[in-house]
Amino acid sequence: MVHSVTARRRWVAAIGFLSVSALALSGCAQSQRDSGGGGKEGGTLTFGAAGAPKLFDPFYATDGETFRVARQMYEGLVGFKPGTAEVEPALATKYEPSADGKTWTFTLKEGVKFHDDTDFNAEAVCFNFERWYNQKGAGQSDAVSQYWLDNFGGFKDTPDKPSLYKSCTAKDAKTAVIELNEVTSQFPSVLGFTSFSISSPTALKQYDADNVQAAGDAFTYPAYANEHPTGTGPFKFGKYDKANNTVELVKNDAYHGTKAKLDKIVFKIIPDETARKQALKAGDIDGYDLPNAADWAGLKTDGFNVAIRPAFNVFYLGINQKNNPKLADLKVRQALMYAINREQLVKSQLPEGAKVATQFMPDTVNGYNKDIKAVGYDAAKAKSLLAEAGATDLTLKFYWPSEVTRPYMPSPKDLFGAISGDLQAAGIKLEVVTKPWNGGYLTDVDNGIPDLFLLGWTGDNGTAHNWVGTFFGRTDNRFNTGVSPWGKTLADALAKANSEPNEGERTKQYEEINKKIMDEYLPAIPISHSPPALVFKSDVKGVVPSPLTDEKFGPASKG
Amino acid sequence: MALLEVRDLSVVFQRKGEAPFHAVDGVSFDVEPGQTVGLVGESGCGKSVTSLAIMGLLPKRGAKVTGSVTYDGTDLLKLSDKQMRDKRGSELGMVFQDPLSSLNPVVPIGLQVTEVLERHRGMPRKEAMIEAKDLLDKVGIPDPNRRLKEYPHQLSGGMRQRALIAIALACRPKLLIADEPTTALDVTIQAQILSLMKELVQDLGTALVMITHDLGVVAGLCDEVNVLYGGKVVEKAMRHKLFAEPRHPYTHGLLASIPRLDAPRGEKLTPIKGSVADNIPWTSACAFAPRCPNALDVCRAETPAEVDKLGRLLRCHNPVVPGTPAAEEVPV
Amino acid sequence: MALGVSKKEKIDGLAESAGVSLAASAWKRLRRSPVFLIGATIIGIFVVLSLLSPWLAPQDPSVPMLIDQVVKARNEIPPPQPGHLLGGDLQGRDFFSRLLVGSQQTLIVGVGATIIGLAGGLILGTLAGALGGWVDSVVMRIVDVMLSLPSLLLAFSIAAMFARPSQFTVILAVSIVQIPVFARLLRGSMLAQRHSDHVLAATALGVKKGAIVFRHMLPNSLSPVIVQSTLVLATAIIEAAALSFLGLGNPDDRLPEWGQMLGDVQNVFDTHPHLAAWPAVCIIVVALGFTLMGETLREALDPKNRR
Amino acid sequence: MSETLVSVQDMKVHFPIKRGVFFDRTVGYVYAVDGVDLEIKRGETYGLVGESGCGKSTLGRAMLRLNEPTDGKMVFDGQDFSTLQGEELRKMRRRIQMVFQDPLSSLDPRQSVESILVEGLRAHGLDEGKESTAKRLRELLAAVGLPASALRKYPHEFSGGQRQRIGIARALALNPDLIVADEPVSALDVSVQAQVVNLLEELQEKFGLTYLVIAHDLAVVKHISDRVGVMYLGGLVEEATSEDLYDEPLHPYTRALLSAIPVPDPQVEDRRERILLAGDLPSPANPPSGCRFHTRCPWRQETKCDTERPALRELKPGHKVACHWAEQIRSGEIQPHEVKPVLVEEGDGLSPDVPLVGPASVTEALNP
Amino acid sequence: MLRYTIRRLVQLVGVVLVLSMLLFAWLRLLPGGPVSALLGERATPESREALTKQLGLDQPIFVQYFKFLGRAATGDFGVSTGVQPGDSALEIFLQRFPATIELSFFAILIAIAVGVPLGYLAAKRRGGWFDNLSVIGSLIGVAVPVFFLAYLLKDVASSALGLPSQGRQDAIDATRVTGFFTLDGLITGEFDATLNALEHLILPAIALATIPFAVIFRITRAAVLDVLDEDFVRTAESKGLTAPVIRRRHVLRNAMLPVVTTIGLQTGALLSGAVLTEKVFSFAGVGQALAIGFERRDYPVLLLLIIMATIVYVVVNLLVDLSYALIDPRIRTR
Repeated sequence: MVHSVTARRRWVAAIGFLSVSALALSGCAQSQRDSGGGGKEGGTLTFGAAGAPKLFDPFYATDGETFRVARQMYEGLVGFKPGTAEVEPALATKYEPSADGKTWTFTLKEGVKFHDDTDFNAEAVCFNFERWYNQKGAGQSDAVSQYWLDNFGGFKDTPDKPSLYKSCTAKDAKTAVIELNEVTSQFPSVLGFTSFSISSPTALKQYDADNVQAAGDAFTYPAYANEHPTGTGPFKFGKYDKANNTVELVKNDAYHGTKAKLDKIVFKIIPDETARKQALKAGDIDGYDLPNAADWAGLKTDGFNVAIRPAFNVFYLGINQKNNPKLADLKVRQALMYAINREQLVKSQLPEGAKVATQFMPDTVNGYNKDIKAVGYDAAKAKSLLAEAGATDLTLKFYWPSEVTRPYMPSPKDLFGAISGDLQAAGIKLEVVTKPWNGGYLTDVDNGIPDLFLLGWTGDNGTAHNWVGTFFGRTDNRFNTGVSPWGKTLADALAKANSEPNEGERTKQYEEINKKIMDEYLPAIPISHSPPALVFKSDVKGVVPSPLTDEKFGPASKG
Repeated sequence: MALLEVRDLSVVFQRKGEAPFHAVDGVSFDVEPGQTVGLVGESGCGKSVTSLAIMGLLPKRGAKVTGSVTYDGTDLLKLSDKQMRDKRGSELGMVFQDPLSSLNPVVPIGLQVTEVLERHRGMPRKEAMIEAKDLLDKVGIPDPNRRLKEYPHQLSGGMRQRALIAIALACRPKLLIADEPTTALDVTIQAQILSLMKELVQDLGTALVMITHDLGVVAGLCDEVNVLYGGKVVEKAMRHKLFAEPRHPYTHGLLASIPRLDAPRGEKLTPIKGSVADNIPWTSACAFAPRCPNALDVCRAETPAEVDKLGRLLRCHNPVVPGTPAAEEVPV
Repeated sequence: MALGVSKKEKIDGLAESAGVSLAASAWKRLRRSPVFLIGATIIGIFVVLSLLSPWLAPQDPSVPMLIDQVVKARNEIPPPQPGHLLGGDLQGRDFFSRLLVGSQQTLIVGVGATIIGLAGGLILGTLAGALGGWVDSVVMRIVDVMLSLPSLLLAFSIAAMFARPSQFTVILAVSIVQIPVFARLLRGSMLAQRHSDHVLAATALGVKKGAIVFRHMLPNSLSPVIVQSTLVLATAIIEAAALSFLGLGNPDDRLPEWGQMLGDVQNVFDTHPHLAAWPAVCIIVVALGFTLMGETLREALDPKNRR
Repeated sequence: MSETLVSVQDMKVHFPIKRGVFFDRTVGYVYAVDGVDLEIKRGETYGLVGESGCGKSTLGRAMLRLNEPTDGKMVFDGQDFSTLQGEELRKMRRRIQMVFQDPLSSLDPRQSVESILVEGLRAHGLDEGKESTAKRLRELLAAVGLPASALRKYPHEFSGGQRQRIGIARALALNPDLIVADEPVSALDVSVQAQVVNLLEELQEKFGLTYLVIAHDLAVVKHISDRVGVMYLGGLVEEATSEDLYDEPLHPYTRALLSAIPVPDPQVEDRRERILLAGDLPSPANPPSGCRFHTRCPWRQETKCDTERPALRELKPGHKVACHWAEQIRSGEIQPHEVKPVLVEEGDGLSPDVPLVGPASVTEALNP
Repeated sequence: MLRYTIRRLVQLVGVVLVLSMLLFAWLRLLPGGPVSALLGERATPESREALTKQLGLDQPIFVQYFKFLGRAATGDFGVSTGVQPGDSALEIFLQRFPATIELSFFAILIAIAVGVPLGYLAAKRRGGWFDNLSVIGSLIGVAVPVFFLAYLLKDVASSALGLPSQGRQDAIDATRVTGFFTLDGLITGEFDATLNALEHLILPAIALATIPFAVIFRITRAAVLDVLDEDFVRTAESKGLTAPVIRRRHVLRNAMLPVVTTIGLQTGALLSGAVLTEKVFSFAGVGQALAIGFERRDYPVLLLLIIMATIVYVVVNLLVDLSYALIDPRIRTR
């Protein structure tokens, strides 16, 4: 099959050559893959993507498919060490905070050029920061500038919503100074997010990059985001062929670092998971993301390389204390923890490499407390705890989402099945509600309607704040921790830790918080960390699976 | 020699798991060239099945036809399917009861006429069209050129029946079988059609088998009349003789039960009691016995034989004595 | 036209003994039909199984008792073993028991959808057929709108519109689609009845309008509706499976239903085909049973087919 | 005895023909009944005769308010029946009953004979008790010549003649004054027709009924009726006692009609002169101007016939005719001449027999 | 006929308006929707509220609807939130429509090519073993869930026959002119592209064809049986016409009337089946978009595609009605 395709392509190329002139107007696409290339240099990598990228401007991006494409074309001031969540220099060779932790000086790499051949320098950096800070109208929307809002807060014209960012000064061509309004543990690691990649100021201006419009129930984006993404990365934008559902990136020959080995990357959009698997087996693609855990073994047997990412997520059983007063009782919450056979669940339902969660973050995050031991399964203990709390007749409204898979939750139904089985065995009655993820589940969970719910989190970076801070940093969260007196205590402690400039001290504070969360508060029950994977053909080398799904195809090679 | 000799024709319908049903039970009659023969009887007497059997139009499966139908020296029942097809439409024509359902609704009248000409007379379409126009003209369809292009639903009932007659006579058959050709029509139209048929049959010298339940139609049209009951001919005679002196109680009863236009008002009708449903099988009795005012014990014990006497054929143990009025019977 | 045969039938009919209603004579014809008997047997077994299944099932279908044998990571599920005839499903529940108990939910879906569709159709159809005039117009426009989408697609759309999918929403989605079909069927025959001589006769007798509708028009219009119901039973079961396949079915699978069992295992179709094959075969057999019954019923009740 | 029971005055039934692009509007009418006057005396039998499509059945149904008449009224026993509404109308229906053509379709196939017969009684509160009702049913069955065992049977178990007897019993059950019999024997076998005709006559004598018999078979009508009205295209063309009508038909159409009916007597048949009408009945949606019959009339004259619609006038006592030239034709002054048939356009779907309700589209019709 | 056509088209506009109104209202009243789709699990109550306001989702529903209509008039039916996030719904439809037409065309072709002759034969041999077998076969065909059959074809038949099990995926490198892959190859002379496209079509088309086949088969059989019983067939026999003439001119031409209607209805309804089949075969057509749309609750796309499906269905049925008039003079002359 592969052979015939190859043979055919040459033949088509000949014919296509003749017909090109005649069909110039039809916008025809020529053979997009050239399988003639061999060795480590050159070649085309075709990657099966689950969805189409929404756009190519990373700043406005919110989803993984978009980031995957963008991160091949862009770089930020800092990056993450391949395969870890640790920050390392990228476009900035060096960065230092001031003593108060509010002023950061970035020393920039020299000789870097954007894809449009303009220079990368401190001015470009500040131009980017100012662009982000100066978003207007639809650009301020949560759905558009989500990462800025989450990490930097408000914008210049939103005085009621202060921003972390204060100013950016280009001291000289290779030195940019960024001032912040307060101290946060997140900085500068947030700058490693693909969202905060540096774009070419020229291109931004030329293609009207900030012109985002809310239209009906969605947003429309300017030419920059759709057709002219211009970064500094090892690949340049090729084209987005909507008819064939492919995105094509080409090698940036003027890259400042180690140049890409591949000539081209083609992201081929195959929404159906099974279809991706079959496309891989048929040789139509060289790899794809998020293979079904059940297929890992089979894929390995077939000679494919299943690259398991370090688990960088947490799956938890959410508890909402608001509606059922019994749930405000620690004993009841602990009973739930004892009742669930997490060991069993991890073994039977989760992919290879999954672990029982002892706390709300994986061990690769700063502030992870090694001393916390997972509570073992003990149904008898659960029952006795319930009895102690006078909650033998407990009926809970248990929500679980349909029509979704998440890296931490590969099959919500199966996970629910296992958990609900355990809870019922402990004598807890369940009133089960299922709603589509995007059809009411999230809304209901946010509105505090369920008593128990299944949810999780995939980390953005290695700071503890990105985890526990997100969950419990405020009291009106999904768990309604404000109902219990400790809710406020916890939120305050988290805020304090986040603004602690000293890293060692910060880590210690987080470790303590984690211990308290598990021993004294237990606002929800962490269940597992499960690793997502990528799969490649055996001849694809050089892609390092990242806990942040921050895989760069620059070093990759084929053949 | 007669043009058509039907001898001991029987048709048995056999369905899986059910008792066989004798629709036609040993019917015999002759048709001389140019002669008009009537088959009269009520629904279920087997007259239509007889005509279909003669034409070879009964379903192959489920209907068993025995006896012989000799047409011009050949037994039609022994002919192959192909040979029979050659005869039908060319030498044997047939006109059916319901002119609307008997014409193909989606094929223009013209084609329905020409196809038979093409088939049997080997005419090319163009020539056949001209012939068809003449035929329509001949059967009294006004503006035939236009009608050729029209579809059956665009014609009135009378016109449709005329078209059917044109089709049946297109190849000048020697024998025409008309199965209740006027039952679906109004009386004034019926009169038109009957007079047309009479005329055409005379002109072409075609022999006609007229199947009807209407004794009035038979009285005006047929040379010889066969009265059928329960699948058997019960009485056969030339029409004047039959109507003047009906001898079979059934024929007699039928005539007495029909209101006549020329009868003085107030004259009571004499119905035949019961209905066809009261029939008993011919096997060991007279089928008419339960309804017969003349019935004797023998009628219920013995199948009456066919007796041919003085040009009248009669199947009855106790015929009506000429001149007696019909017996008054209490209903049911 | 099989002339003499139809006449013979008429005569046969008259010879029948006293007091045989139309339904009784239809039943008589049905009883002789081997196809009907096959269908009826299938359905009989299905109904009995579904009613008794909670007692017949060797295991509790909702308890993941074999979960220790499930290893997602290696795509392993419990194999057949003593006490578990067909092994376990993806969550370690006894597959055989789930199949058995699944018959009950399947029956509920089929019967539920049919009843709701029938009830809606009966109301609309009776209104339109009995009252005529503008009521008829309004009802038929509603029906037109509903019929301007292919029915399965309409069912999908309706199912997608429920905020909280459940067994009930599945039943509703499948049944709403049937409402216009029933309504039009009923309206058609009611209209025919309206102009029939026996309704005229009742009117001439001075029988009240309501009595005419409910004593004459409705009962005489029901045959096609009954036939359709039987066929809808089959359709509902198949469509429920399609809904599950699209993720629009009942997400709660503690009480199994065949369509759901089939729709839910699409990702392991190639590795554990038996998980799909068993419910599929069950669905096919039962749907076939209903269809056979419906088709033979149609033949028995259709006056045209009495030959 | 000669008191008038029913008086129909200028009765019209026009069925609208509706079509349109956006909304249905009426683009024409089928003039099924177009101005009919007639009177029926108590105790007599009035025969209404005509070919299919002449409007005789529509007239009968309009009189019973089974079709709403467009215009005109019917006075029944001194009461204006045409204006009654609701319950009053329903109550009044007891006195006017109908016997239908097709005995099978006019009986609800799902009801036993008993419930068919009881229904009318119940509707009018005559169902006074088990005993009396049972007695009444037995009487009815006896009157129409059916055994009491028929009660438990269903219509399809009877023969055609027996079914018609049931239909008659149903009508009789309410002790009506008038029975409208619409083609009561045309669906029956010849040998059975006479049974029903005789039964109708017997019942008339026994219960003093008044009949309106509608039929296309002039022989039957003549046999049973005291007076006969002949209809052509929605209007009465002639009315006379049945002897008169046969002895001296005055309208050309009646003459043609009479001459067309075959008589089961070869001697009569051989002698008869037939008046063959040319062409077919014109469409009632587009009736000819003037005298409706002029397109087919062998006595048609240059003047008047195609412009002026002749009124029904009494030519001799009790004998009315609607023809401009009746006297001249009678005296032989005008001789028949040949008529060229006029094309009749069918197929516009406007036949009055076809109810004007149907599926909105072909797909609807075929896709239950 | 013209009057009838106009009338039906006007009705269609009405139906589409009513349907769009109902769909729009319902979709808006549902929880979740665009806001959830855009924000996901990172949503906070504030961000939800802000986005709701920003998108104008807090306005009265009829205001939203009229705005929607206004945008729709310019071809803007909103942007996909789940199928191809960020792409305009109309674009998604236009891009995928040819694929579904192609698939449906071949499916209905198969269904007709097999169903009609088989139906005729079964009717001719009524009651025989061939008839009984094919009737039972067609009943089973209807009883098998489409997607199950599709999986069987995909997983079992594809490897047995050596046919591709994925629809429209790896045929990317041919020249594209019309969007109809089979046609493109013929136009550009890349005949192997057509062959390749056909290979990819076969299995999905067979899966999609089963139900139309079963229905067409049975209607053909019933129609032929009915026609065989008609008086005019007996008339034709009485004319001594040859069997082929009777079959063609008298039996089939009349039997075609209901069959054509059925073919039309089935063609219109193919989209339902396509949702399932295209999902199984990852066939990038409208059906797949619908399937993903349902799964991911992509309301803008669903709204447009459902309306388009309605239009297609109604128009196909209208065409059938019109073609019916072509065949049947009784309707033509009305």
